[in-house]
Amino acid sequence: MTHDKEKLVEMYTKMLEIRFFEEKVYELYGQNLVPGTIHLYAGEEAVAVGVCSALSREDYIVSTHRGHGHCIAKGADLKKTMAEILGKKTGYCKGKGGSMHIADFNIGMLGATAVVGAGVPIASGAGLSIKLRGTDQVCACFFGDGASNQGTFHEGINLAATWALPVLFVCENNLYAMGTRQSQVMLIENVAERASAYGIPGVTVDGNDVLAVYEVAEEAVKRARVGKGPTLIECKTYRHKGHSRVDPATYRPKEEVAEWLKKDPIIRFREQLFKMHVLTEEEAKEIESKVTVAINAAVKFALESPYPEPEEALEDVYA
Amino acid sequence: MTHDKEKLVEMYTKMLEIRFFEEKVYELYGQNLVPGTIHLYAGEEAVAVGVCSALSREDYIVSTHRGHGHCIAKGADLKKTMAEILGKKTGYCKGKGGSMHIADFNIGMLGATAVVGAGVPIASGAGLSIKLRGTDQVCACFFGDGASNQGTFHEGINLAATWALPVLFVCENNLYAMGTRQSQVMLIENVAERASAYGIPGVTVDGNDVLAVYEVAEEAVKRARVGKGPTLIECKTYRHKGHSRVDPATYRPKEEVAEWLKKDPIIRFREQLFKMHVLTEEEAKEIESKVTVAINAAVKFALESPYPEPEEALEDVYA
Amino acid sequence: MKEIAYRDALREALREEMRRDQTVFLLGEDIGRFWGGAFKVTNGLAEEFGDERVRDTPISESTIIGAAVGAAITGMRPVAEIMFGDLTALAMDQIANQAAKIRYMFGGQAKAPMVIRTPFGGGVNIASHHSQSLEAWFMHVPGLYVAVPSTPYDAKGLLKTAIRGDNPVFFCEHKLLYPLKGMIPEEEYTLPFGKADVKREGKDVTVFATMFMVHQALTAAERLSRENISVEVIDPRTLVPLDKAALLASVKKTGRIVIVSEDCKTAGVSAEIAAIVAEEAIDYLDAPIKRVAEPDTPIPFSPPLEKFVIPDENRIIKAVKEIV
Amino acid sequence: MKEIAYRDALREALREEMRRDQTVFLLGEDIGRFWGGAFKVTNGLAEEFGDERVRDTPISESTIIGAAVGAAITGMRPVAEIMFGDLTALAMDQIANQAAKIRYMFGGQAKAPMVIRTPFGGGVNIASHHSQSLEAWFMHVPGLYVAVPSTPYDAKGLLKTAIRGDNPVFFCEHKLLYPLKGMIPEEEYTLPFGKADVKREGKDVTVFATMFMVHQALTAAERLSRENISVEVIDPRTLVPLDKAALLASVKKTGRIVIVSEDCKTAGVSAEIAAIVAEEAIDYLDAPIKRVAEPDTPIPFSPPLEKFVIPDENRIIKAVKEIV
Ligand SMILES: Cc1ncc(C[n+]2csc(CCOP(=O)(O)OP(=O)(O)O)c2C)c(N)n1
Ligand SMILES: Cc1ncc(C[n+]2csc(CCOP(=O)(O)OP(=O)(O)O)c2C)c(N)n1
Ligand SMILES: [Mg+2]
Ligand SMILES: [Mg+2]
Repeated sequence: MTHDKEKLVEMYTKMLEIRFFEEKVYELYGQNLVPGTIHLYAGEEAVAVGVCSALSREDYIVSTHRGHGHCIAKGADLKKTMAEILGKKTGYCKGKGGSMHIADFNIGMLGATAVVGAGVPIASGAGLSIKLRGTDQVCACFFGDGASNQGTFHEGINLAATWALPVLFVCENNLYAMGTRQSQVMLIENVAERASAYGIPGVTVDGNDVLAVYEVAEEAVKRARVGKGPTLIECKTYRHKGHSRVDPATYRPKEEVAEWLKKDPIIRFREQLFKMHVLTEEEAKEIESKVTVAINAAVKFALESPYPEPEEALEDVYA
Repeated sequence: MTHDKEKLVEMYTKMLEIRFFEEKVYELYGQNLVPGTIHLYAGEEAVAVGVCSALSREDYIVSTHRGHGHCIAKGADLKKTMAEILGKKTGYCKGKGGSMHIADFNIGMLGATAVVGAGVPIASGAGLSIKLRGTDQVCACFFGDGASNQGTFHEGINLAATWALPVLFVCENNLYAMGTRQSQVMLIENVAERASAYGIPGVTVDGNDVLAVYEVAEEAVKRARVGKGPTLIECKTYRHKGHSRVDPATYRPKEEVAEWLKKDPIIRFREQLFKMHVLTEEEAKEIESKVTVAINAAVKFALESPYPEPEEALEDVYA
Repeated sequence: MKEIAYRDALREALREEMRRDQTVFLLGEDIGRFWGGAFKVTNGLAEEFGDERVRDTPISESTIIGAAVGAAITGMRPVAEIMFGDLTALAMDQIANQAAKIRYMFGGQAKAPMVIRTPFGGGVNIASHHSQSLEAWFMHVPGLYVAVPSTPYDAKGLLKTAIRGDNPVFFCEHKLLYPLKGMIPEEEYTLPFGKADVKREGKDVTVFATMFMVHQALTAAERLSRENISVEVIDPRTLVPLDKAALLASVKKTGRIVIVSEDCKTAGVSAEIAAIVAEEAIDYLDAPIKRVAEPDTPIPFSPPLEKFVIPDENRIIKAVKEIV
Repeated sequence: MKEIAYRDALREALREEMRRDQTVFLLGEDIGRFWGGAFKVTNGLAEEFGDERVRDTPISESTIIGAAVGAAITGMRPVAEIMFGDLTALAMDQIANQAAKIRYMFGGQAKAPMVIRTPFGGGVNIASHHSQSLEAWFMHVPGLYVAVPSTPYDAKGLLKTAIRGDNPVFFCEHKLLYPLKGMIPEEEYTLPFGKADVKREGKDVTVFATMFMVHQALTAAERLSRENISVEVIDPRTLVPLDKAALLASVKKTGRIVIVSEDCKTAGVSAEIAAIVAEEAIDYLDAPIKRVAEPDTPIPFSPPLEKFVIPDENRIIKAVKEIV
């Protein structure tokens, strides 16, 4: 476990950025300023931040439909992220991708695919590329509990296992795939148990404990960098909101929701940091206002940015 | 284990039928009488016969590109099988399917798919149909070690597990997928270990020991019939010939081949039957000649049968 | 007659067929009691028919179809939902190589009476992985039927026929059509496959359109009528089998055709329709064939971009005017 | 110049590009030292370049392509082999939704320089799951290029271009062409995409054909020449991008076109070509457009059946005679 204060504060700040960012997206959506649909990451911040804190800028991540948090954790620009979600020309993908297809290749964020599970083989391919190029990068691949029932999960992890590719397969188990409970679609309790089918380590970790996630990820990164191959990491977590913005999530028992809200990863981490004397109440307040300012600036930037010109739709099909 | 003499002799006879059938197909191919390609089952007879002996006529099987043995073990007509392989109008599929697409829906042989792994979800679907119709049938799904790396394996078995469908997933692990050794494409030694990813029993059995296979299959059938769901059964076996008729199989070490030839399931079973006093040398000879006659009749029937008329190609697209 | 939304018409078809025939059942992701289908088509059916006949599946598209195939060839009549049409790509082998070919390969021994329902189309800003129209892929697969209902009336009648038939049917729906209302009879009815519907009669030019584009075509026709251009709007209702006779009859009457389809132009639905006319009615044509389709790009997210790529009444009007 | 078989020409392209560029590598089932590819295209390459750059994969088509995508967007140039074209259906999502769209969705940030090689076509009696020609599916996917070489010369030149380019290329090969011999230069060369080749000049009728059908068309043309019918055979060499100019120029010259394609007729390659001509050169046509393609059936196994469905020179001759 890291005791580097700067790092811990940075992790906390990132988590807060994600949370505040998502709250703004939620709000803007309600004002009809976000086209299409959105899948909020609020509640799952410890996963993205825990994992990405174990990565360097050169490392890769592969993301999903629920990708805002991954982006921010990997170091994406808040303005360009928000602008993309609002469909603006100044967004990461010039408005072509939107919430479900954000990417920033400059920071190794290889993009979000909205086809559930499709990122798994792509991550293995990035791992293969690393191996062939002989760098010491790694690739972290995020996906959900639901995604672990896709054929690509099986094939992609098996490939990475067999070829000892430097990949972290990070299952964000938030107990539901849309309205479907995990227990409705698989008999096992821990997705990480599936690792044994590929002869690789599988670890289940409290996904609302950012330091626990960080530790597990760090260990997996270490293995990966020395050629020992992939790890399957399952992070048990919970989304605070419905699956997408319009989902009231009535399929979740109220008590369950209440219980998980108590386990809020940000509150928990803050308490921990207080206890560790890494953070004071005052510093925490400061961070909060700093983050608020940054998010507000992102919103302003995004709102003021122009939409792309219609004809730009014809660009970027081919290189 | 069964000690019913009639049953044991029938199993032995079926195994012999398959072996002699395959030898004839091999020979006919050499004489340019078999169009296309063929994948011989010789050496793996104990799997199909062991499993199918635990099934009743009403039960289903789903087969593969290496399907002659499955057909015969399930009780298919030798003549119609041979005629199909030769592309004749009198074949099971009127010449439309050939070696890789034989089927006999009258005996619950739901057909061979030549897309490796594609049969797995289809078998789960048959299991679902059984469950919904409320019969006590089961479905056995054959596939190879190579197929177990397909996404369909993962998805299909997970579905059957979750819904407790009456399916036997029978992996014929003959150590190779074409020229690719199992160890080149997965880290685990036993495909059956993958069962734990779905929360179902996985059993590895000597696939050249027909009684062992039978026992395991019988147990799995029992579970399935009472609604306890699927079992993954891995049968370690070996194909005597190359992958397809034109493959010299030089990628297999000579010693390995020699060793496995010693484990010939038919010779082994015959010795066992002698020891059990179920069969005498004389009776064995008798069976051999009976089978030879049957196979020769099948060949004669197939050779003398007409090819379909060209225009028949246009039939059977839609019901 | 009664007024009903497209999604409700589909649900009525499912409900009536499930009541009529115990072998009909549904499977798909989130179609059951907790969600009722991403577009609410199956809403309430789990409550009526139980979780056994309205089955929530894992996110395993290939196996949703594969399981439907296995059930269909052993006596059931599954109706599988793929949540978004784009995701049929994941099940392409099971659809094109298994479901569609199983009858033929086995020499007619088997039948696979199953329906694959899925929504296509753009217009709701959900970008490249959730907005495509891929009917053309499935038209190119012999052994499948392809239905493309544009109204509640067609949707219900065709879906009932699809469920009762003995062939696999690829049943296309459209996101923007779900809330659309229209009249249907109180009493039971079905609609035949391979029978086009003249959605508007006209004499100067034929506009062939499907799904959501039928409505764009009708709007265009209405506007053009004010300029004294008489447009005939033909809706094939099923692309396979295709009512060639109706198509050719209309072209022979008007001498002109604009083909409108909400898919990428190259090798899309409009290509096949154009080819048929060019093969079989070229002598009746007084002008080049016109295709109105999406440019060859993925569907972009941002509203102005998406609006630019999806054909609309203005593009139809422009195309018509170029040839009349 | 030297004589070389199509499969060997492909291998030369792979070898030269692998020598030239360390980022080029191969992956696929049984392409390595133990088998050398089901059709021996990669034979010997593992020995020269090692198992790291010529990678035998598990039987996981979707992941073969997915891994290629991941490698391509991070600096490599993978050439993936799918053992049979029919099996691309298993990888349809990775091909059509990921590889093809990754650049566009991400606003041009990424490129996916990768090649998917696969054999199509019938003629060797291996039935419905190993004999299809599915080029049309991929033409309908913006973001992909589609190459269709018919000769060793084209095969080598196009494959080198495909590997060097920055876009995903769906590279079609043909089982019956692998042993076919032809002349190629000793020295290095590449061929541009989007440039058709007039395989035979003529003036009475244009025959547009691809892959193995080019050779059937040439045989037909030779036979027709004896009856004083002058046939121009156009081979587009890439379907995307398509050399429309060459196609239209030929049609404008001859006034007649027969489109030959070894795929199911409905919504196949021939549909798009016919549609282009009907849109852009209809005034030059002196006769209906003719399509020669497979009937809408899966490919049957038995030799007389298979022979019946695959277009041959006789069907081409018949079609030509119907319009000249
Ligand atoms: C292959 C595929 N199937 C279905 C969908 C529709 N869909 C989008 S998100 C989702 C649920 C995903 O669940 P999970 O993997 O657990 O991720 P979560 O949303 O919980 O983060 C579904 C079914 C899709 N986008 N892709
Ligand atoms: C999906 C798919 N990929 C590749 C092939 C080509 N192919 C046919 S059999 C085979 C090997 C299959 O190996 P395995 O599953 O172990 O079965 P076996 O042949 O050993 O019985 C391959 C690669 C195919 N038919 N289908
Ligand atoms: Mg989830
Ligand atoms: Mg094997």
